[in-house]
Amino acid sequence: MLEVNRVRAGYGAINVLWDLSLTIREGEVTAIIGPNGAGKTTLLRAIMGLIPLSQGDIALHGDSLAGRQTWSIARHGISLIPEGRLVFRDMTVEDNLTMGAFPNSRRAGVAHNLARVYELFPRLAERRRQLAGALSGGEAQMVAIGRGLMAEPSVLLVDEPSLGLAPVMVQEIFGILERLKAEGRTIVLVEQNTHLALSLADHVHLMQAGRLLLSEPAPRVDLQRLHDLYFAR
Amino acid sequence: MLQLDNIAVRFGGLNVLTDVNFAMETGEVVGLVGPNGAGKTTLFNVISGLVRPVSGRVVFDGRDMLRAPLYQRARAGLGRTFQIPQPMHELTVRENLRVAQRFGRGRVDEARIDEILDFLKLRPKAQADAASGLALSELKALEVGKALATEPKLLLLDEVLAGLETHGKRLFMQTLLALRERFGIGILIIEHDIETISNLCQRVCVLDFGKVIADGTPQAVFEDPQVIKSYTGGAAHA
Amino acid sequence: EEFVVGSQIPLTGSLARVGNGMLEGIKVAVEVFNARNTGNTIRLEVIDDESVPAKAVAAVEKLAADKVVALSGGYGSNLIGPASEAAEKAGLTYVTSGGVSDELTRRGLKHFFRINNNAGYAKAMAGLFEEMKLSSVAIVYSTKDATEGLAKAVAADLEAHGIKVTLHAFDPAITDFKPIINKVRLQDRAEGIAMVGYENDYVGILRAAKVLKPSSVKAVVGVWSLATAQMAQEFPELMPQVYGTAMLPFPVEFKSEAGRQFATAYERLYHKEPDYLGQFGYVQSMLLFEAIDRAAKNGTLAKGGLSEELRRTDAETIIGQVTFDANGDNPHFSHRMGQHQNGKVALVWPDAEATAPKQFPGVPW
Amino acid sequence: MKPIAPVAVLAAAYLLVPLLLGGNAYLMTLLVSALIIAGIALAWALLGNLGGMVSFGHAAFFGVGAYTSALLSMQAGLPVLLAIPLGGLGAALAAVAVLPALRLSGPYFALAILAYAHIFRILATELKSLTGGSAGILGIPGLPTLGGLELGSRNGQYLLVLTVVLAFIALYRAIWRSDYGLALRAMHDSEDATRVVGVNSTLLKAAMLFVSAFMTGTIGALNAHVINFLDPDYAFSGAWTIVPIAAAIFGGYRTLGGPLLGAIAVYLLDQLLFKALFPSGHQIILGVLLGAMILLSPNGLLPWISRRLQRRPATEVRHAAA
Amino acid sequence: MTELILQSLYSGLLVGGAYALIALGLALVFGTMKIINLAHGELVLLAAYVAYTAESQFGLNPLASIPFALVIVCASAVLVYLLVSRIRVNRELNSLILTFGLGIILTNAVLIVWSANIRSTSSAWLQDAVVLGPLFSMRSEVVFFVLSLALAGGLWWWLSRSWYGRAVRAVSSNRDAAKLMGIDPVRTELVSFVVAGVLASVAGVAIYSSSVIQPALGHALTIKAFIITVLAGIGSMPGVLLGAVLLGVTESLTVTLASSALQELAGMVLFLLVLFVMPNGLFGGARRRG
Ligand SMILES: Nc1ncnc2c1ncn2[C@@H]1O[C@H](COP(=O)(O)OP(=O)(O)OP(=O)(O)O)[C@@H](O)[C@H]1O
Ligand SMILES: Nc1ncnc2c1ncn2[C@@H]1O[C@H](COP(=O)(O)OP(=O)(O)OP(=O)(O)O)[C@@H](O)[C@H]1O
Ligand SMILES: [Mg+2]
Ligand SMILES: [Mg+2]
Repeated sequence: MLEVNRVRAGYGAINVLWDLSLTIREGEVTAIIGPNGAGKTTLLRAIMGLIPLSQGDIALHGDSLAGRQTWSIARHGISLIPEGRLVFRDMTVEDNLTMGAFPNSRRAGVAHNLARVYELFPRLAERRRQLAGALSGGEAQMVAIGRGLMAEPSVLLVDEPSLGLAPVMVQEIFGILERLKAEGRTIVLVEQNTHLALSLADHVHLMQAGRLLLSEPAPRVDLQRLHDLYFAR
Repeated sequence: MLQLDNIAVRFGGLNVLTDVNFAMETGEVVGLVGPNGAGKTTLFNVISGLVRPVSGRVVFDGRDMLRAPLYQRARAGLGRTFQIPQPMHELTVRENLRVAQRFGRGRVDEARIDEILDFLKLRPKAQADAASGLALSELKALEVGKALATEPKLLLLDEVLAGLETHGKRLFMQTLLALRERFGIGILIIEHDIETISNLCQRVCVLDFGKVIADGTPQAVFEDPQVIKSYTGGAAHA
Repeated sequence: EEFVVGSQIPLTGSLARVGNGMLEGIKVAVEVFNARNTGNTIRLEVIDDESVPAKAVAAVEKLAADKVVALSGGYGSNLIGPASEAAEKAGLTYVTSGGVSDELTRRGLKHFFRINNNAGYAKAMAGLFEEMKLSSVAIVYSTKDATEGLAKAVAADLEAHGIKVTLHAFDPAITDFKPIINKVRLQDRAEGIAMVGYENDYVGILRAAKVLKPSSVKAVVGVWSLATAQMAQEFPELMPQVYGTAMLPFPVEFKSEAGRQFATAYERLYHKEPDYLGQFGYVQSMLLFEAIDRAAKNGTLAKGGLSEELRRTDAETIIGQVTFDANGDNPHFSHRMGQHQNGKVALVWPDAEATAPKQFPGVPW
Repeated sequence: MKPIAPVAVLAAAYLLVPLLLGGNAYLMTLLVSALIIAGIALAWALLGNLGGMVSFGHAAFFGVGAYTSALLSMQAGLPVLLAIPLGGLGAALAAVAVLPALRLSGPYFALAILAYAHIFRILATELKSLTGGSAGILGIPGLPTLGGLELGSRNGQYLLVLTVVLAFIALYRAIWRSDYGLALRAMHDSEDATRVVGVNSTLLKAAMLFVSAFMTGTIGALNAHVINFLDPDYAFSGAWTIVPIAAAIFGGYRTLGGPLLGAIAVYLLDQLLFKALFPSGHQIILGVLLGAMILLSPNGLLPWISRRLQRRPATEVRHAAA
Repeated sequence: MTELILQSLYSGLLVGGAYALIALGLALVFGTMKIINLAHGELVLLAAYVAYTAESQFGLNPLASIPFALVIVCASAVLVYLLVSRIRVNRELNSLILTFGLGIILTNAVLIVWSANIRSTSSAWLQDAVVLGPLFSMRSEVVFFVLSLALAGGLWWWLSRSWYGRAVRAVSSNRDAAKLMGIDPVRTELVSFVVAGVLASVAGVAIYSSSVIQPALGHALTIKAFIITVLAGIGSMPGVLLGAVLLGVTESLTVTLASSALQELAGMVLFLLVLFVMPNGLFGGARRRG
């Protein structure tokens, strides 16, 4: 459903993605892995329209997203849980979560979804009136994840959800992703913890230096080969 | 070399740390773990001087540090990283290290800066602006670089390994241990990856709700039922 | 022969209003003088000093470079001070009515002339109060230079006559005068209020007084810019019975030919009643132009004799008699007091000039 | 820039300008006024670029410097050339009162210092016995004659103010290029990060405040002896804050030469060109110019010019110390 | 003495309401966009002059001229935003000089159109005294105090409860993250400028009705508004109201107990004292460090 076609993108004069093509299938969990600095985050940012494409195209259900503004892409049901948290520091935890349901079509479910997020993260329920800027690193990560869930997206892009979370919480998060997968949502997961990623994924893409090195259904992936590819510089 | 007595920290009505006692020796490598929001970062803030505790004592290298301003603690040999990277935004990566070295250590040594850049694989990014132009992992590396450039006696590392690829983590740990050997520095490290902590540290201290609930060898600590319940969720053996 | 006279004057910035008012009078003077066919004509070169001292100095220097024969203009003691010093350096005669500070005429400048001064205002204001035989007066004044100097002078004068005086200085930025007037009402229980400020201050003070209605007060007296046609028209609610300095009644009635000449020219040019700013600008310029004419005719103008010629002035003008002393001050200057009566302004002090008896006691509320 | 360029500019400023324009008192007065604004603009930019503090109250230092020097030369009878730097010191001393404001950041600091400017103005009005109150001081002694050079003449004033401004640029540049300059720039938006690597940021910021206050005070003192007049409204006028800020940003506040260039460009364009075209509406053109500049070249005039001339990046502050 | 002090407190309260009205629009734009609109005072002044024209030419009561002021001032505010939104680099500082330039243009345009004369309402109804026991005021002061309360409350509700208001805060807090939530930052910012225009309109009419206007006033209004915004703690609307009233009361008490010459001094000293005790203003939240 989401086609990335020969995409080139980067930051100003620095190009990061080099003619990258990949397909994300509906209802599947697609894992994108690769060493640090490979351009995984950059790819997700490009999909969301946060950085412009200098070449190529990205299409959702055949509609081109290139040149579209980020907010309009977001309203189309694609949601990104960003790396590095990107929470609204000057707003309360509850307002942060609520903003996740900003698109008109999502507002009806706010109360219900809020309750669900608080159930998943009781820690946030305790802190609902606190400014997000005062949260601990892990708590802020919970806010970012909870906020992403509030949007009930049809495509969920997740950038390193386990970052900064305690092991119990990591298990929780992957439990949630598991459930979303079972509900039939499309998920794109960027994760350094290959082990965890593979346990959830239907399909795996390995990126390195802005290119796609490997693209395989998860069951066929050989960990050792993956490992070798990782470090083949 | 570091000793914390009865540290208590409150924010508004919230007790973030209560009666924390902790000590470590020169050259020790200690892991600090605990659930999210347990107060680990806050403890680092107390040690480095960003947060003043409502009560307690901070002794480093035999000096009472409680009233010492941030920069004095840094010059005395306390180096720290920030969990959410805080590069010096207006400077390049190299200039970041230069400032740390010039003011934390006292004089500039370009060769050392190059060494640090190489070690952290930041060489290609040396001229890049710190604020924009770095991936998250690179920003974390820069955090470590700044701390190392001050030539600390005690290194406080706050989740610097999170988000690193497995191989990178290993390399990093080896270098840290080498540093400890060479300069006899102590390391206090916050990390959520149990495997890493177990491999790196002789000793682990667990915080939960602002209290120390366990302190001992990794094996002992990670088998403690209370720790399993509140923190690892049984993932220790994963 | 045509002579160029310069005018350095604030047309924008904080003094824009008064500057423009004075300029109107200066322009009328040019009209009237040129219509006289004396053989000499005047052309005016105006530079806006933007209410900034450095720009006032630059303006004078520009005018000097453009070979003007003299300067008529300036407003605000802080602009006139440096500007007239620059004029002195350039050997240019500088005539003004825009700054009443005593300092200006204490500097011993050879080429500086002023037709009005603080003392003349103080004399009029204090004279009116003394005539009313009030026992106590509250002086409410702005901490600006001109107003403060005047307030102190009036206070001294009144106290010398045994009138009890309380002083209330206020910062020029303030807009709510109720707390001050309430002090006048409850603490001072003064019989008269003297306002020394500018239009916006008067409006604020009168509004506060109308709200609080201090019962002890029998008269409210202000100074410049108050007993004017404009105030009568714009604030008809606030003005009844209020006194202020005024050279002319409104509607204007001129007894003298010179006055009528001025009024007709003014109305032809600006389609409105002349006001006091215009009058002063007119008088200062007219005296200057006449001196230029005289100097040109007896050949001293080119030799720098204009200032001496001007110093010989002894004229009866629409603001009274004008002569200049060694410092360029006009010792005869004495203001008159007007009172708003039924939408008009009547002259009520001194008796010799009065056009109507004063309505006393009387307040706007 | 090639070394030849600054030398040429200097030669033009010191020789060509007095030779060609020296006879025109009006032009020289405008130039002196522009240089006065340039001096404040420079001090403001220094505090912003190095101290990381945007100030909306430099009039405070300007006024204190002016009053200090005027009073010292008139009442204590000090020679004017000695009183002027003492005026700068007086302003630096006044900056001691501002020290508590260093705890504040961003707009909180900017406005706190504005409050100081107001307070100083009111004090100058109220302390009548010392300052003459709102009547101000007339007849402040002008600049003396030094070794045959008549500093009090328009040309002399121009040369003296120019020299002072250039000296300030040199000082600014020296600080900027030092490791302290690096540390100071490092503090922007990341003060804690800088302090945990051993930088005593409070001390450095205080030092920049003193330097900036000294510069502004010196300029204020110079202006007092040029215009020979002071009163509280004038000495502490908001114009001494806002016009230099506009000039600095216009010229390129992140460059060493930008504030100077901006002040001269804005002031001369406004007074010579716009005013001649529209005697009383010229400020509107100035407004349009300021706005257009920001939209067309957000980094300011100097970076724009050097881009045009050399097709190379301007000597912007952030790269200068590399 | 008690009567004096009571009146003084009451006067200060009402003046504070007027201050708040002037400050709200600036506080909104500054709090939500980090843009200091140095032309805000001029927008307020523009509204005041619209009210003047409506009254002097068409005999409209100033209150009835608010709709006209709204149209003109909001259009101007939109224009200001469209220009400001074109700034790509260093928006916080560059918007300062851009809006300063716009302020100069507006001031001089006002001077040309309406001349330098002072203006104020001649409506007797607005100037009438309202007496509550020992407390005196002009009717306009009371009317606009109530309006000020209502607007501050409404603004607070809008920012903290409505979707759009929250979006405004989200954009200011983190533009990229806001875009990811489906928020169009340009539209939201435009909306806050329009709201600021509405506030400026009411403020302008209030000033015209209670005190005196003249072309050079705009700049002073901006500074006052700015000081109150910062005193409040940036972004806090209840703070604006409280800060403004605190300032108003301090000033009037200074007049009553000391001298009115010291009123500005007292205001500034209060401002500094508050900041030294609360470096982030009355309602500004402290940030977490580390
Ligand atoms: N300035 C502050 N104001 C209010 N609460 C704060 C502040 N700083 C920290 N806290 C709270 O204190 C608690 C401890 O925070 P801390 O950052 O120390 O946790 P942590 O153990 O480092 O967690 P993590 O593993 O998620 O990083 C958190 O719940 C946080 O919300
Ligand atoms: N804002 C930026 N400007 C310039 N270059 C950038 C910027 N952000 C990232 N880069 C560079 O782009 C490359 C890819 O970065 P990206 O963040 O996409 O990597 P990643 O695969 O997500 O890595 P990580 O595992 O560290 O998150 C890196 O070399 C990085 O230095
Ligand atoms: Mg990434
Ligand atoms: Mg933490």
